Amino acid sequence: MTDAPESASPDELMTVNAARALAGARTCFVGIGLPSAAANLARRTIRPDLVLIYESGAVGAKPARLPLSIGDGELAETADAVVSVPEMFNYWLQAGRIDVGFLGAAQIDRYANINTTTVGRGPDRPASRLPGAGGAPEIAAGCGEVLIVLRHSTRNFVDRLHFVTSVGHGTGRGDRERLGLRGRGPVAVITDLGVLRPDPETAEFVLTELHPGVTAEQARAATGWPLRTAAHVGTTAPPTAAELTALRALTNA
Amino acid sequence: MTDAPESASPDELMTVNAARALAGARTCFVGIGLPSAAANLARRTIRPDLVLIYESGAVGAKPARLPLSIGDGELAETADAVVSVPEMFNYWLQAGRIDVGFLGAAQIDRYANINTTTVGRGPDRPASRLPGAGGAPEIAAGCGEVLIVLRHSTRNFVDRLHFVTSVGHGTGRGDRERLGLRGRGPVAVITDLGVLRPDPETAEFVLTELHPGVTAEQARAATGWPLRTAAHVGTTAPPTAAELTALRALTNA
Amino acid sequence: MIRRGAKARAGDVADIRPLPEAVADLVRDGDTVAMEGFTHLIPFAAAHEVIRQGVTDLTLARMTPDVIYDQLIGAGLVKKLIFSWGGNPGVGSLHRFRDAVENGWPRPLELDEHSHAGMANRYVAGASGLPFAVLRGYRGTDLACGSGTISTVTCPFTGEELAAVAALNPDVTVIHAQQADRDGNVLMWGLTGVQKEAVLAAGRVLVTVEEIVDELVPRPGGVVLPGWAVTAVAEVPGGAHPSYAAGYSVRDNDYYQAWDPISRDRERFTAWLRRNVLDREGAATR
Amino acid sequence: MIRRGAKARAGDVADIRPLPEAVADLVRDGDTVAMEGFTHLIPFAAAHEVIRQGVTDLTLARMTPDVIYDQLIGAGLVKKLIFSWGGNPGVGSLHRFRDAVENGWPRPLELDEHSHAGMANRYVAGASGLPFAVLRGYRGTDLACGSGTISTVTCPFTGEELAAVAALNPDVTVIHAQQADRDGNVLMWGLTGVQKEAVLAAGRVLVTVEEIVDELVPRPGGVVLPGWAVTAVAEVPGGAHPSYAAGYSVRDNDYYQAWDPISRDRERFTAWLRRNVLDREGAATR
Repeated sequence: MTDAPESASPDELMTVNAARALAGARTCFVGIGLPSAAANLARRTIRPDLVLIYESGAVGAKPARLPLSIGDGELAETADAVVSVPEMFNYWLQAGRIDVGFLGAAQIDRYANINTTTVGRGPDRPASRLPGAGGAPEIAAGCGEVLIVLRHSTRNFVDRLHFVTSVGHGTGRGDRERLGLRGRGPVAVITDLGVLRPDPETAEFVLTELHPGVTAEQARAATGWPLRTAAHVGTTAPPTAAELTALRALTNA
Repeated sequence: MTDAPESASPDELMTVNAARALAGARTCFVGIGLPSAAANLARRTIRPDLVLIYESGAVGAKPARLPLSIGDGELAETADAVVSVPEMFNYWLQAGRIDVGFLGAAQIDRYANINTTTVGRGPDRPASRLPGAGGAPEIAAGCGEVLIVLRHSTRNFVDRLHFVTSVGHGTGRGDRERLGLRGRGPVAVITDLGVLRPDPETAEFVLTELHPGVTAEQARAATGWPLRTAAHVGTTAPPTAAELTALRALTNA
Repeated sequence: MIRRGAKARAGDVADIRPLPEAVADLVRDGDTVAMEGFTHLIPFAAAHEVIRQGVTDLTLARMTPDVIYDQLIGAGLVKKLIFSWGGNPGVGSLHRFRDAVENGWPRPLELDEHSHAGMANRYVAGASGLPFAVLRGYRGTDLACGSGTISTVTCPFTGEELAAVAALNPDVTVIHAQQADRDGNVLMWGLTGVQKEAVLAAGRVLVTVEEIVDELVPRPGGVVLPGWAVTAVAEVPGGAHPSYAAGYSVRDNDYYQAWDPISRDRERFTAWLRRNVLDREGAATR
Repeated sequence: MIRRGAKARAGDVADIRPLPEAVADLVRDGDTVAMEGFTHLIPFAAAHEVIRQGVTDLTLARMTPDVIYDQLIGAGLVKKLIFSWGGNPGVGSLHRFRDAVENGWPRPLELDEHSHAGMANRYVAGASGLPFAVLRGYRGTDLACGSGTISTVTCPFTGEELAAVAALNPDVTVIHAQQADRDGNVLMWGLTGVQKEAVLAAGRVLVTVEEIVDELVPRPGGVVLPGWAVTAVAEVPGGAHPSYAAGYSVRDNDYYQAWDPISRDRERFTAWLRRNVLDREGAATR
């Protein structure tokens, strides 16, 4: 197997690394968009047995192409089981049965709290309305652990959220336990520049890996809080040809 | 259509009249045993469209023969819908969607409260253990109205229940409202001697009809409390040949 | 006039009737209306009939308000939205929804906002005849702040504090399904979302179906709603378009993509609405 | 040794193994065990294996303890019963159950007694990861008196008082189903009662099946339990007898009738148990 062609885009680096983060997962609750692309890529590469769970009711979906929405017919047709939406949230998610919740976000802060509700645009303009919570608050609360994938920019990585839609690590280590949230919370934020992981002591997300060719300075410049770096910042392995081929087949299908 | 043969047994009179009590019902939550026989007879005679609902999960069961248990396979096979047991109790029964709950009983008192849990046998013997509540407490609480069918004897019709498993009219008119029970409660007790109905003022069950050939004295002697009689005590119409034929086909099938 | 709610009485079966008549009868000014469907089986034709009839001052409930609610909101018929995720799936924002929230056009839109888990459990409580439901939810989020339909309860056994959400009982629920028989029994399959709960929570129920059939044939994943739990059925082939009905149609993804530029502009939207909904009746009448 | 509960982790799939080995591994002295099935799909073979292995001091949970629990109780393995209706369906009393309650033979039997609605909701709470469930129930009855698992909660929106029941989370749930595939995915159909909830509420799950098949074919009314939510599967054809498995067998009503006189008499029961369960292994091993 050869290394990837040089043309791997930042988005592709993000998705490939997001897929790799599922190497240890048996079951994944999949948000639509980037998380769904990453989880489907994982099924085609590193984790063929990964059980994909979509909030629309599909348990063990095996779509041949990337679904446009979480309610695509193929999800139901290829699922091991189709359940009602209340059953999905109560019996499967809330009970703590799912290993990994995979979320996107409009904004996150340094503790990987998520805002998908509303964003301020300055004093003269009304706040910008986003889609809202969807399944994210309880995915973030109840899955064994949480992965977040989003593009890196100061618009997305902000010092202070306008609205907390879903709790990551709250105001720091120990906050999840105080709130009675049962899962371990976010363990990685995978971006088009690199990977952030929580500091073991404080739960503040720090830069732990950069994609090939990206500098820590670039990551800091794209982050709305003073981004700290881990003692050793690694470099993510370049996408393999197999990964890129699978990803492109998936997104172009 | 001719009148019934003279051989109609007291049990047959009971079941035929219990079936007739369903003339105005669209949906019936059916207990096993005598209620099931009556409800299935109603479907074959007076109320062909009656929707039979069994707590095992069958909505709209149309069994060809009398089921021995509430979980007979034919109930599921002939049902309009099969639902889980929690759904049955929460969405269908508790929500107040069912017209008539049809119950049997081990013991009732004058307000048609029901005991199916435990019965005293005197100071020297342990109380006799009965099967318990089953679905009855919530059937009695939540159906639009309740019919009760059981054989008439001083063992069954008692002055005071050893244990209140399911509430009829509690300690009298107004008690159901005080308890927050939403259905109207028991409207008739059909026995092998006749029919008792609640006094409009007090909700105490009084004798309103006797089967042909039965005397009020016989009914009083078979009742463990001083049974009152309505101002006018009617006589139930004798079973028609069609009713008896249908009943016998059902029970001998 | 049909007047029937969850507590159906003897003799009631679902009436099979033309969509305009059913909408006129069941959906009324000021109602709380749920049109459910999780991407699949969204009752677009019924919503368009509501727009044509100008039923207004509606409180709309729906887990995933998408293009169908964007159209109702843009038409000025909606005063309040009860929801958990409002977007154009796979495309982006709902611009009519945003314009109403951000700028009050064509009228202000009040929001009662939840998570999916909260909304699903609100319908469950409604379908169960309970005033509220319990869930592990909302802890630490800003969603609970100021909402009159999110609170807490304490477990009487463990002392643990949990979230409580108020039951949601729409005046009328509208869904689309694949089939009904002549008694109004309804059969749907595929992703059936929260539709059973939304139906059983409602006072009145309107179901549009792809097809009226002589007999409903049991099938894998099939969900049956008995006719006595449904108020009216209307046969509307393609009534879910641009959403889809598994076994009958596929999702018209191009429509959802095309909606984005149409809905970004008030004038373009208004012209679209007139041409494609207000001045058009054929699709919905049979 | 398999040690797996509801929180399955990567790499886990249900093991397919012989029944004696699965019972030895999953069902332990002192456990709370649910063997569910509403007349249909009752896991008799697994219960007989529990009796043969003498697993004891059990707390048994079940909505409808029938002949299967009468046998376990009579065998002296049960210290407590959590239930809502204990009878021989269509026949009459459970005499071993009565003898234990009324006379303490062969040992006293503690009871935690509910209505069906209460039991069903206890499993629902257990399956949902909640400590309790809310229902309209028990009001005015003597069932609530003295039970540690029935209480009340007040609706934070309406002030109404409702019943609360404690979650039921068995250490192990045992069910019988029609089929499993080689990955341990389970398919059952027909009346499936409260089995999904009992499975998802449990720490360990043992499923006996009529047949291991190469592929599970979706079918009307089919309920699938993914292999990763099941601890072990054992192939036991006829494992529900004298109960039945729709599509494979019919209910042996004669057996239920015959049980009445056998179970009325302690000596006759003891002889029956020795001959038909303790000294017999063939049916359960493959």
